[in-house]
Amino acid sequence: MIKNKKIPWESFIETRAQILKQWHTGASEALDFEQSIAYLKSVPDHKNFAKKLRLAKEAGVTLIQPRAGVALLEEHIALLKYLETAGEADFLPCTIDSYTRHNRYQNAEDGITESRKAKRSLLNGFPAVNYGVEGCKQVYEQVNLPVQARHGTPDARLLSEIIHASGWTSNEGGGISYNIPYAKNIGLEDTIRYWQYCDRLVGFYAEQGIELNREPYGPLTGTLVPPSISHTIAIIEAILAAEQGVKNITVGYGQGGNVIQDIAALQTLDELTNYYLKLFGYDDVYITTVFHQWMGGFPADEAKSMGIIAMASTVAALGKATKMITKTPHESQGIPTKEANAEGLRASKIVTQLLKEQRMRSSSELNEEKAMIKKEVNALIYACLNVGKGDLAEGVVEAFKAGFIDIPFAPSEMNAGKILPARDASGKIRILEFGNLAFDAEIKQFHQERLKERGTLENREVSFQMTIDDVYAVSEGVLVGKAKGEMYYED
Amino acid sequence: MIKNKKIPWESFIETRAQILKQWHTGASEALDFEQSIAYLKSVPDHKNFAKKLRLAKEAGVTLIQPRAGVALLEEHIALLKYLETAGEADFLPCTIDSYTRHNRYQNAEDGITESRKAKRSLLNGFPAVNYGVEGCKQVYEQVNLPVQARHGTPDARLLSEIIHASGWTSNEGGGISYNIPYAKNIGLEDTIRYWQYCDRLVGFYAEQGIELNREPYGPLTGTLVPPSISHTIAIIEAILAAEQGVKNITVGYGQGGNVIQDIAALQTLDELTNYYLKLFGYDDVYITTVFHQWMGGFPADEAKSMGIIAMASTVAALGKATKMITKTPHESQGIPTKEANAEGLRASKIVTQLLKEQRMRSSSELNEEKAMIKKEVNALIYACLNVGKGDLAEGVVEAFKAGFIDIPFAPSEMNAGKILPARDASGKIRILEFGNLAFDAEIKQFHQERLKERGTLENREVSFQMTIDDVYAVSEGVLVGKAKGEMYYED
Amino acid sequence: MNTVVIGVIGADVHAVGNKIIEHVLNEQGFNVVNIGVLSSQEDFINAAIETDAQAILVSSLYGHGEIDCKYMREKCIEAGLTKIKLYVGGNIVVGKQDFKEVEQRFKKMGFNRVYPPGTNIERAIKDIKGDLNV
Amino acid sequence: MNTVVIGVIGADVHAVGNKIIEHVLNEQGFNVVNIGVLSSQEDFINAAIETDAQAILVSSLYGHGEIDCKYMREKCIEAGLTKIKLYVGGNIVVGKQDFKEVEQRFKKMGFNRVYPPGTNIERAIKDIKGDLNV
Ligand code: B12
Ligand code: B12
Repeated sequence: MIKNKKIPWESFIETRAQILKQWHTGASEALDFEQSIAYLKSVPDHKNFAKKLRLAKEAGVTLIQPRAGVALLEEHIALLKYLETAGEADFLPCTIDSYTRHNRYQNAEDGITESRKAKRSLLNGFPAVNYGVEGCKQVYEQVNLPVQARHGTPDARLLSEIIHASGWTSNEGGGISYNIPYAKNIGLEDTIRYWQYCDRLVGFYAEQGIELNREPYGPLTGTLVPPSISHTIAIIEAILAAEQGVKNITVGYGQGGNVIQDIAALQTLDELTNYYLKLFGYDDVYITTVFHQWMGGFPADEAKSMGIIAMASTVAALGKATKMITKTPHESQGIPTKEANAEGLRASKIVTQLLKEQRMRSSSELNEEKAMIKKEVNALIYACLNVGKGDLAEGVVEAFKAGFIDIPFAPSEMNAGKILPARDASGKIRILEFGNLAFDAEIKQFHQERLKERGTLENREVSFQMTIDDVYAVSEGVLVGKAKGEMYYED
Repeated sequence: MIKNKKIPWESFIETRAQILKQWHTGASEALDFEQSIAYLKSVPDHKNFAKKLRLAKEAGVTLIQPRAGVALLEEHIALLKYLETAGEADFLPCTIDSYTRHNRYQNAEDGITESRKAKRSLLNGFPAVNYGVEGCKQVYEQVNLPVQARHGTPDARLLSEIIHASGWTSNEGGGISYNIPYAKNIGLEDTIRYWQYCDRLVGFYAEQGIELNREPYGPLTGTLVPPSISHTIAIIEAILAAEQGVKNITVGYGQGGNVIQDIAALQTLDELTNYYLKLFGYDDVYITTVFHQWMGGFPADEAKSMGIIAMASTVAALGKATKMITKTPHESQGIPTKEANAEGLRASKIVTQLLKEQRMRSSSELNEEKAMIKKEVNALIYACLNVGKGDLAEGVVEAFKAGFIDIPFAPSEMNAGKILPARDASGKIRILEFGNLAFDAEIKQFHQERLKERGTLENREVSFQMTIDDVYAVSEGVLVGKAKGEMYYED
Repeated sequence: MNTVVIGVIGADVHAVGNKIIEHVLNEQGFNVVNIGVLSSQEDFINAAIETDAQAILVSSLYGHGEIDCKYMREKCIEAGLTKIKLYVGGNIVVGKQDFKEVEQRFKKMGFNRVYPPGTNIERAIKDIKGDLNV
Repeated sequence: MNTVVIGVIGADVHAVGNKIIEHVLNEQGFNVVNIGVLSSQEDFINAAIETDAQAILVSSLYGHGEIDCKYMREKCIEAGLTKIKLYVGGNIVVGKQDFKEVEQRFKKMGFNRVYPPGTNIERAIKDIKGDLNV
C-alpha cells in the first residue's frame, strides 16, 4: 500500500532511468541533472514562478494567468508572446494536449504532423514531450514571464522532467486531482505514486537551492464541487508534495458562484492548508492560492462570457487570491483565438488592479460559511487519517474506495460517484445526496435544511432534477437553476 | 425666493400656455390633457416604468437600462428595438441631444437636416422636441418596454410635456442635478422652478390615476463625488418632487469604485430618502434606486471597459439597486454603436441575473461607512434647512450660494467649486479641501485621517496632485492614482 | 425498445454532459447503453453489436473529435452495422469555427446528424425519435 | 509670457478635462486664459484678442465638435488673428471613428493639430512648446 513517505534517492534514480526511456526526447543530455540544475539556476527572479507568487502575496494583489497551448512550436511561442504583451498576463501557461496527457506520444506526433499539413492546430494543447527539452527551452527563453505546465496528466513523470529541465518553474497537478477528473480506470495508488515522483523531483531541485512552484489542481470536475471536497484534496496533495520536499505550493479553488461562499472558500483554503501543513510538521512551505474563473458550462454569448469573467475577477480580488486562471469569451465554443484569450485577460486585469487595495472583511454570513467549510474539511481529513491509520496517502486511497470522499460528476471508476450537489436558495453549493461522504449528522442536517429552504421557495421536491437544472443554469444566464417551465423574473 | 410649495393649478396652466409656444410642436392637439390622459391610460403595465420598477424592487432583482439616442427618428427606433432584443434591456432610454438640452431647437433642427444629408447622426442624442408628440409616440409604440427621457436639460418643461403625452412613463432630471453639472450660469432658483413644473405635471397625471416615474439625476459630475453630497441632492430633489405630487421616484448614485463604499451608498440612499420623505410628511411615495456604472473616464481598451462594466454590475446586484444604467465598451471613444451598446447590456445582464439571489450583508466596515454617510447627509440637509428657515427649496439655493453644498468639478457658477475630493488608501472617496462644506469638525477629522493614511502609505503630501492622479486612475487601469514615476505593482 | 449507445470518444474525459444525456434519454424511454468517457470507436461498435442498438450518439468535447471520428462509418460497415444511425455532438472541433462547414465535414465522414456546442439534448431527442420512428 | 486660451466649445459642459488642462498648463509656465465650458467661437476669439494669445486650445467632448468648430479658422482671420495656432482635442466627433480621417477633416477646417480621445495633456504640451518655440 502507498505511503506518504519521501521516495529514497536510489529508488527515485532507478525509476528515473525507466521514465526517461518512455519517449526518445527523454534521452536528451539536457536532462542530466548537472545541466538542468545549471540551467534552472540561470532563471532570473522575474521568470521564477515561485518567487513572483511570493511577491504577489505580500503585495496583496491578484495576478492573472490564461490557459493556452497549440500543436506547433513556433505558433505556441507566438501565442504566449501575444498573451504576455496584448493580454498583459502575469504568468504564462503551456496547456498540454490530451494525447500527451494520456502518454500517447505517437498520437501527439501524428497530431503535430497533421497540424503542419492543415496549417492549424488539430491538437488541443502543446505536446511538450514530443518537443523535448530543446523545444521547451525555446518557449521559456522567448518569453519574459514565468512559465508553467498545465495539463491533467495522470502520469506526468516524463513531462515533468522535461519541463523543469527547460526552465519552466511550475507544474500543475497531483495524484488525486489529475486522476479522478481526468481518467477512467487508472488506480489512485498509481497516480499518487507518479505524482510523488514529480514532487520528489521538485524537492530534489529545492535541495539544490532552486525554488520551483507546484500547484495541485483545485477545481476537479469544475461542476458543482462543494468547497470542502476540493479543499480536502488540495490539502492532502499539498501535504504529499511537502513530504517530497516541495517548498512553494499554490492551492486552488474553482469559482462556485455565490460570492460569499467563494470568498469563504478562498480564505479557508489558505488558512486550512497552512494549518494542516504545520500540524503534520511541514513548517517551511510557502502557500499561495489560485482562483479559477467559473469552470462549468459557459453561455454561448461572448459579451455574457465577459460578464462572468469580470464578475469572477471581482470575487478573486476581494478574496485576495494570489493568482487567477482566466477564461475567455470563446469558452463555450472551443479553444480560443489568441485575441479572445487576451480579451479575457484584459477584462480580468483591470478588475484585479482596480480592486487591489480592497478585500472582503468578515461578516456573520462569511464567518458562518467559513466555519462550515472548516468543519467539513476537518471531517473529511479525519476520515482519511482514520482509514489510513495516520497515513494520508494510504488514507485517501481507502477513503475514495469507501466513498468517504466523493467527487461529483467525475469520470473515474475510483470514485464512488454517489454524492449529488445542488445549490441552496442563495446559490451556495450544498449536498443533496451524501452517499458515504464522511460527514456527521450535524453537517448533513445543515445541508438538508438549506436545500429544503430552496425547495420550499421554489415549491418543488429536492431532487436530482435540481442538480441538472443547476448544471445548465449558468450557461443559461442564471445561477440557481429553475424548474422547467417556471418563469424567470427578469423583465 | 423660491419655496418648496406645490404650484397652484391656475398658475401651472398659465405657465403651460407659454411653454407650449416655445416650439411649434407644442401646438399639437395631442398635448390637450384630455387626449394625453386617455393615451397614458392605455399604456399597459409592462410598458409602465413606475410599475415595472415596483415589481423589480419586490423581486429583489436589478434591472438594466442603456443610454441611447440618435438624430433620426427611424434610426432611433431601430436602435431601441435592437437594444430591447439583442441587448436584453429591461428599460429603454431616449437620450436627448445637447442642443435640445439647451433649448436650441433650431440648432437641433439643423442637426437633423445635416444628419439626413450625411446619413449618420451628427447629434449626440434624440431631439424629442423637434419630433413632437407624433414622433415620440412612434418611439413608444414600436417598442415593448417602458421608455424614459434621459437628458441634462436645465429647462425641460416643453420636453417633459411632449414625452409624457407620448406615453414615455419616466423622466430623468431635477432642478439641481440638471443644472450644476450641466450648465454654466443658469440660476438655481430658475431651474428648481422649471423642475417644479415638470414634477407638477407628473403630479397632475398622478391625480388622474396615472403613475409616472421621476428620476433625479444621481451621479452629478460623475467625477469623485462623495456619496453624501450626491445623496443630499437626490433626497432634496425627491422631496421637491413629492411636494408637487410625484408618487414614484428613483434616486440615483454613480459608482465610486470602492465596493463597500458603493454598497453602503446604495443602502443608505434608499434608507435616507425614505426617512426624509416620511419626516417631511410625504408618506405614499414609492422609492427605488438606480446605480450608474462608472461615470468617470474609461480606459481606451474595450475588453477593460467590459471588465469595469461587469464589476460595476456585481456591485449593483450585491447592493440591490433596483435599476442600473449601463456603459459600453466604446465609452472612452464616443457614442457607441448599437452592437457595442448591446454588449455592455448583455455583460451587465448576466451578472445581475447570476447574483439576483445574493446581497451584501452587514459587516463592521459596511456599517461604519453607512454611519458616516448618514452623519454627513444629515449635516448637509440640516444646513439647508437652517439657511432655508425650514424650506428646502430656498435652503438649497442658499446653501449653494454659501458653499455649504459644493459639487466637485461642476461647470456651474452657482457652485462654489471649492471642495476637492481624493481617494483614501482603500479607494473610498474622501474630501481633501472642504471649502465651506457644512461638515462639523468630527466629520472633517475622519476624512483627513483617512487621507493622511494614504499619504503615509504613498509617502507623499495630501494635495491636489492626488485628486488629479485619481481622476486619471481608472482610465489607466487602477482605482487609487499613484504619483508620477511611482511603480505600480502589477507584475 | 429503442436501444442507443452513448459515450465520449477518444482521450476525452468530459463526463458531465454524458451523465446528463444518459439521464434524459432514460427519462424519455430509451434503453441507454452508456460506455462512458475515454471510449474508442471499437468500444462504441462492440456495444452497439452486443445490444443490437439502432443508434450511436458520440460525444466529443475536448477538440480532437475530428481526428477521433475518422473512418467511424467505415468501421461500422465493416463490423456489419450497415443501418446504424450515427450522431455526434459537443465541441467537436478545435476552436470556434463556422458550424456549417464543420457540419459538412462530419456529414462527409458519414454522420447522420451533427450538433453544435451547447445543444440542448431535448431538442436533439426530437430528431432522434423522428429518425428512429419512435 | 506665452498666453494660451482654453475652453470647451458649443453646448458642451464637460468641465473635468478643462480644469485639469488649466492646472497642468499653469504648472508648465503658461499664462492660461480659461473661458470654461459652453463657450462659443466668438468667446474664444475675443479672449485671444484681449489677451494677445498665441494659441487657442479648443476642447470638445460631447460629440458636436464637428458642427461647432466649422469656420473657426475663417472667423479668426476675419477678426485679425492671422497667426494664431488652433488646437483641438477631446471626443471631437460622434462615435468611434477612424482617427486618421477625423484628423484630416479638422485639419481641412484649419486646425494645426488634432488630438484623439484621452490624449495625455502633457504629451500635447510638448507639441505646443515646439510650435510656439518655448
Ligand atoms: C467542465 C469542463 C471541463 C472539466 C470536465 C470535468 C469532467 N471530467 O467532466 C475539466 C476541467 C476536467 C475539463 C478538462 C479539459 N477540458 Co474542458 N471544459 C469544460 C466546460 C467548461 C464545460 C463542459 C460541461 O460540462 N458542460 C456542461 C454539459 C451539460 O454540457 P456539454 O458537455 O456541452 O454536453 C451537452 C451538449 O453539448 C449536448 N451534447 C454533448 N454531446 C452530444 C452528442 C450528441 C449526439 C448530441 C445530440 C448532443 C450532445 O448535450 C449535453 C447535455 O446537454 C467546457 C466549455 C463549456 N461548454 O463551457 C470545456 C471544454 C469542453 N474543455 C475543453 C478542453 C480543451 C479541455 C482540456 C483539454 C483542458 C484545456 N485545454 O483547457 C481538458 C481535457 C481533458 C480531457 N482529456 O478530456 C475545451 C474544448 C475545446 C475545443 N473543442 O476546441 C472546452 C470547449 C473549453 C474551451 N473553450 O477551451 N474540462
Ligand atoms: C464625466 C463625463 C460626463 C459628465 C461631465 C461632468 C462635467 N460637467 O464635467 C456628465 C455626466 C455630466 C456628462 C454628460 C454628457 N456626456 Co459625457 N462623458 C463623461 C466621460 C465619462 C468622462 C469625461 C472626463 O471627465 N474625462 C476625464 C478628463 C480628464 O479627460 P477628458 O475630458 O478626455 O480630457 C483630457 C483629454 O481628452 C485631453 N483634452 C481634452 N480636450 C483637449 C484639447 C486639446 C487641444 C488637447 C491637446 C487635449 C485635450 O486632455 C484632457 C486632460 O487630460 C466621457 C467618456 C470617457 N472619456 O470615458 C463621456 C463623454 C465625453 N460624454 C458623452 C456624452 C454624449 C455626454 C452627454 C451628451 C450625455 C449622453 N448622451 O450620454 C452629456 C453632454 C452634456 C453636455 N451638454 O455637454 C460622450 C461623447 C460622445 C462622442 N463624442 O461621441 C462621451 C465620450 C461618452 C460616450 N462614449 O458616449 N458626461
